[in-house]
Amino acid sequence: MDSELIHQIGNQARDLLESGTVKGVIGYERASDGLTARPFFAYEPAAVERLIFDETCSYNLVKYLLDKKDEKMAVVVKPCDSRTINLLLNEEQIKRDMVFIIGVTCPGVVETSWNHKGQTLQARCQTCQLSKPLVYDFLAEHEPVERLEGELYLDIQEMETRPVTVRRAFWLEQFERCIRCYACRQVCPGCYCPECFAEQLDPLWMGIRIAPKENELWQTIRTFHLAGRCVGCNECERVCPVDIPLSLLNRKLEKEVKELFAFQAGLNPEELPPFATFKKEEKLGFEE
Amino acid sequence: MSLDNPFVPYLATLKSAVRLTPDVKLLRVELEDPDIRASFIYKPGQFALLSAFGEGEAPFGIVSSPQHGDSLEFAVRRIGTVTRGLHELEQGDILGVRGPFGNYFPLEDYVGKNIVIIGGGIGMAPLRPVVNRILEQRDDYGKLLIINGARTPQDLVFAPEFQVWVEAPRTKLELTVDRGDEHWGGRVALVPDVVKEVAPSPDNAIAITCGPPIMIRYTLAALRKLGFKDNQIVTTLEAKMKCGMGKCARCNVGDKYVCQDGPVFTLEQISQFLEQP
Amino acid sequence: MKLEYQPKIVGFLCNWCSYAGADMAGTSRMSYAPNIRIIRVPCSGRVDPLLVLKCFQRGTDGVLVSGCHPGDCHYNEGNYHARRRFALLRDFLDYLGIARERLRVEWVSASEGQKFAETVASFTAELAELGPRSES
Amino acid sequence: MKLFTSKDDLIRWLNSLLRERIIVAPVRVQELTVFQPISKVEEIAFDFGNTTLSPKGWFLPPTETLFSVQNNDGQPKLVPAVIEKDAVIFGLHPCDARGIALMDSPFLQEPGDALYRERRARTALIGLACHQAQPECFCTSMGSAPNDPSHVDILLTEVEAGYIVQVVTEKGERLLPKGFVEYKGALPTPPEPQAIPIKEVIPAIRELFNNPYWERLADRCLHCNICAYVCPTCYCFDVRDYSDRGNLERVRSWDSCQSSGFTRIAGGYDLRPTKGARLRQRFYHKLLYFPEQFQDVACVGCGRCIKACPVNIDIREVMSDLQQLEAKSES
Repeated sequence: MDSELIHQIGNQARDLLESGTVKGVIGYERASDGLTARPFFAYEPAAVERLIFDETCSYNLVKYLLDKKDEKMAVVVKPCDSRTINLLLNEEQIKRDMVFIIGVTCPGVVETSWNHKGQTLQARCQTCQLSKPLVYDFLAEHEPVERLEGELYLDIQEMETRPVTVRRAFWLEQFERCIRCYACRQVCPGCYCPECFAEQLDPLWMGIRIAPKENELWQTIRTFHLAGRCVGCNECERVCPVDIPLSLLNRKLEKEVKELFAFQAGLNPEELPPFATFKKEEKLGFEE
Repeated sequence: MSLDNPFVPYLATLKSAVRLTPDVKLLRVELEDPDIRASFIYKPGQFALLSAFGEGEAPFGIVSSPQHGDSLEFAVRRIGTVTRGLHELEQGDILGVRGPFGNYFPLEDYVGKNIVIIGGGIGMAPLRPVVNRILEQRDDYGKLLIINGARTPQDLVFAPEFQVWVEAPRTKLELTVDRGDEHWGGRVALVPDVVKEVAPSPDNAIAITCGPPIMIRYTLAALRKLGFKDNQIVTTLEAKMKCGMGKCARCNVGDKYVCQDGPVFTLEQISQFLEQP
Repeated sequence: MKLEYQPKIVGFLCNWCSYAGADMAGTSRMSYAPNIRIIRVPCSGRVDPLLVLKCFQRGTDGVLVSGCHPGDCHYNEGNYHARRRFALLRDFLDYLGIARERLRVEWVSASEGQKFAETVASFTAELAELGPRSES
Repeated sequence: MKLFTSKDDLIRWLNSLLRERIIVAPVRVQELTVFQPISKVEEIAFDFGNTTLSPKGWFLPPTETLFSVQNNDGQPKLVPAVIEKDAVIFGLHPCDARGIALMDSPFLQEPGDALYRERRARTALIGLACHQAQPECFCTSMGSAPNDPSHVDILLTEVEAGYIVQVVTEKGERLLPKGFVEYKGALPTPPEPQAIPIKEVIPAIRELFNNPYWERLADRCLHCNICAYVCPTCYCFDVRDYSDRGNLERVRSWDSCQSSGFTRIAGGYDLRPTKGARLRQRFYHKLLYFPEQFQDVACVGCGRCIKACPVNIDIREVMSDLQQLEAKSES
């Protein structure tokens, strides 16, 4: 735990609350296991004492801004999370002047679950390209953070080389486990439709059965709706109670979108996302 | 609804479907099995779950009066998928019925009292058997005031029956709409405002109300202001239901299950659990 | 055995070009495989991935999405959007084990009855070659 | 009656049971341990803390057909689903058995839930006492214990060289093979899970219905369905029709009071429209409404929700918060 970093976050949060600049500060506090972190909403200056920051703070707190559109909030944002800010600005889900971004430099986070703290950095951190948030109002930084260069898509490429029938069997086995708790959707900052297709009754897309075919429809469309929008925070995979490797789905589309459309979500709040635009001259593998 | 599996509905035939308003139909259904028909005993205020097979099941108040023959009547407003399925049924088609469920208006306890009925839109449906019952046993009750509102004159669900209502002794019918049309010479006002304007006396009175949630909220406030105590105000609640038997744990308001403890409640029973406006 | 297997195809055809092209194939009495069931849509850009997924979920062997040639969209740019969408969806379905050959996108104009007939014929042959989907 | 069996004999017994009935047992799937029907006794995981999902799914499956609608010369005919095979759930811990006993209250209460009742009647429970308490466990505070035989038909307790077999019910006795010898020794001392104060929660909670606490707690809650789905006593379900290529069925699936459409009716009105109201419902149902209806608190202290909640909403912490809030409001 970097006490200097926490000190800076806490001071900034206290100032914002005491001055009335924001209604609340969304940060991290210690979880009930005394070991890992959990999201924390501080509304009073005294509550900032509870704020922490360390390698267990993997939550992407930007999601919570979607619930707090009417009040100005401050939010603690890691470099990776800042892409989510850009995504939501791009999609006009949040207003820049309604958010105070407490950026924080981050040496990476580890895999955690309740009462368990992993030893190694999360896979996404091992290839993280951002040394500081892309957007912030205040930056809490301490030691400079080194970036590692790694191969981004080794696991995806490995999957691609398997025969199509093997992939089919693999995915059906994964989808069979799905209990449709929708935690993947609920935690996802890109999932904010007022009515999800999964719950629409008219037209009825997805049947009530919690069964492989319906689950496949769910996971396929969920992922596809995030094509060119997923910022790779990997919260969905972290929260999945039955360990479905969702990053293998999300990052496949991330890779394809990069290759086909040269686009990465959340890097630039002004850039049009791939499905909002097109190039007349592109063929994309279809004969004319 | 077999004894073995309470989720399996009784089969019933649609005897007739009469359009009451642009989006409400009165469905008259008859249970197929004569034994079940004979044993399907219900009271004003109780409800049944109707199935449009392929679409699903939803709860509806039984709007017929128990003593009026073998058919059951339901006023169904087309608003979602199940009600669409029910609206699309034709005479002679089969549908499913489970019930009767829930409690009922304790009309025997109201003998000798003045009754104020306040219904809005399709919320008038569960109150219709109450009106009919009081009219049939007119001498048992004091004054009867009916305040019935709807969005437009066309949406007054039981308009064909108004004549009978107003001609009954010691009975007054106050109609109101949110928006009139060229033929409407009556009141254009919101139901809670009509309650305030007509100002029924709370003395020896019971107010029974049903309607859209926003109307209910302001009507309750208006009644309280007129001096009605929470135990003099009776309402019947609508909730999403999947079983009708207190098993699916969905329709509770506080610790009361609408399907079993309700749908009829006094305000006294539920006020602490109503969401604060 | 392969001869007996008749793949089922669902075709989403745009109202302005490809549906008319299919019509042209019919009125010109061109014969093509009877394996396709046609759904007319206003534009290839209207074809939601959900519709395609739903077809595969319910046991379809192949899905054809067909619209106006790029540049000829009745709504100017619907098919450009469709092109991006289905380029990505085809890759993704393949990754999930629904072979890329099972989703075909063809640009067919109102005058290309011949092309439509050939498309259906070759798609049917290709699907027959692939055989039934394992799980349906 | 206390008997003893070696592990080898236990395996032999399970093999003979498997020949005539379904055995549902903890099986390791990747990192998870889940209850599922086994095809070989070797699949059973004997050593596990708590399974990822509770065994409730055997009685209230994530999805099941209630009846199918068949077309009989143009007239619909409703064919109720039936349960055809006997089963044994092997290896459930006492807390999970108590969870099943708690689910009995709503489902067996008249009119009984036919499918549940049938499965319950045709399923025997062979429990496995816990030899270790997990950090998230608090069963002893919720009326159970790591070695509680109350709600199983047979309870096994692992000791050196084998298992002590406690036969609890006649149903259990009928399952027993010949040849298990009597066990004369004492039962091993059970582990001690964390104790939490619970008595004062129930009276406290009623007063806190409109407390802002719930909206604050809901700030963090994602309103996913994990807590409800891993819980051995959560039994909310949804019922809808399902059709696939001409087959029409009425289907029941798990649902959760946390999902946004749970109480929303056609037309859009929602009885519990806010996140706070939904989250409050979860705890009120467990700690107040369920006990009012059926005596017991609808929590067995297995701790699964604590472990699985993505944002660490810890029911023990909630109970302690409620007591503090109530104490504060009284003083």
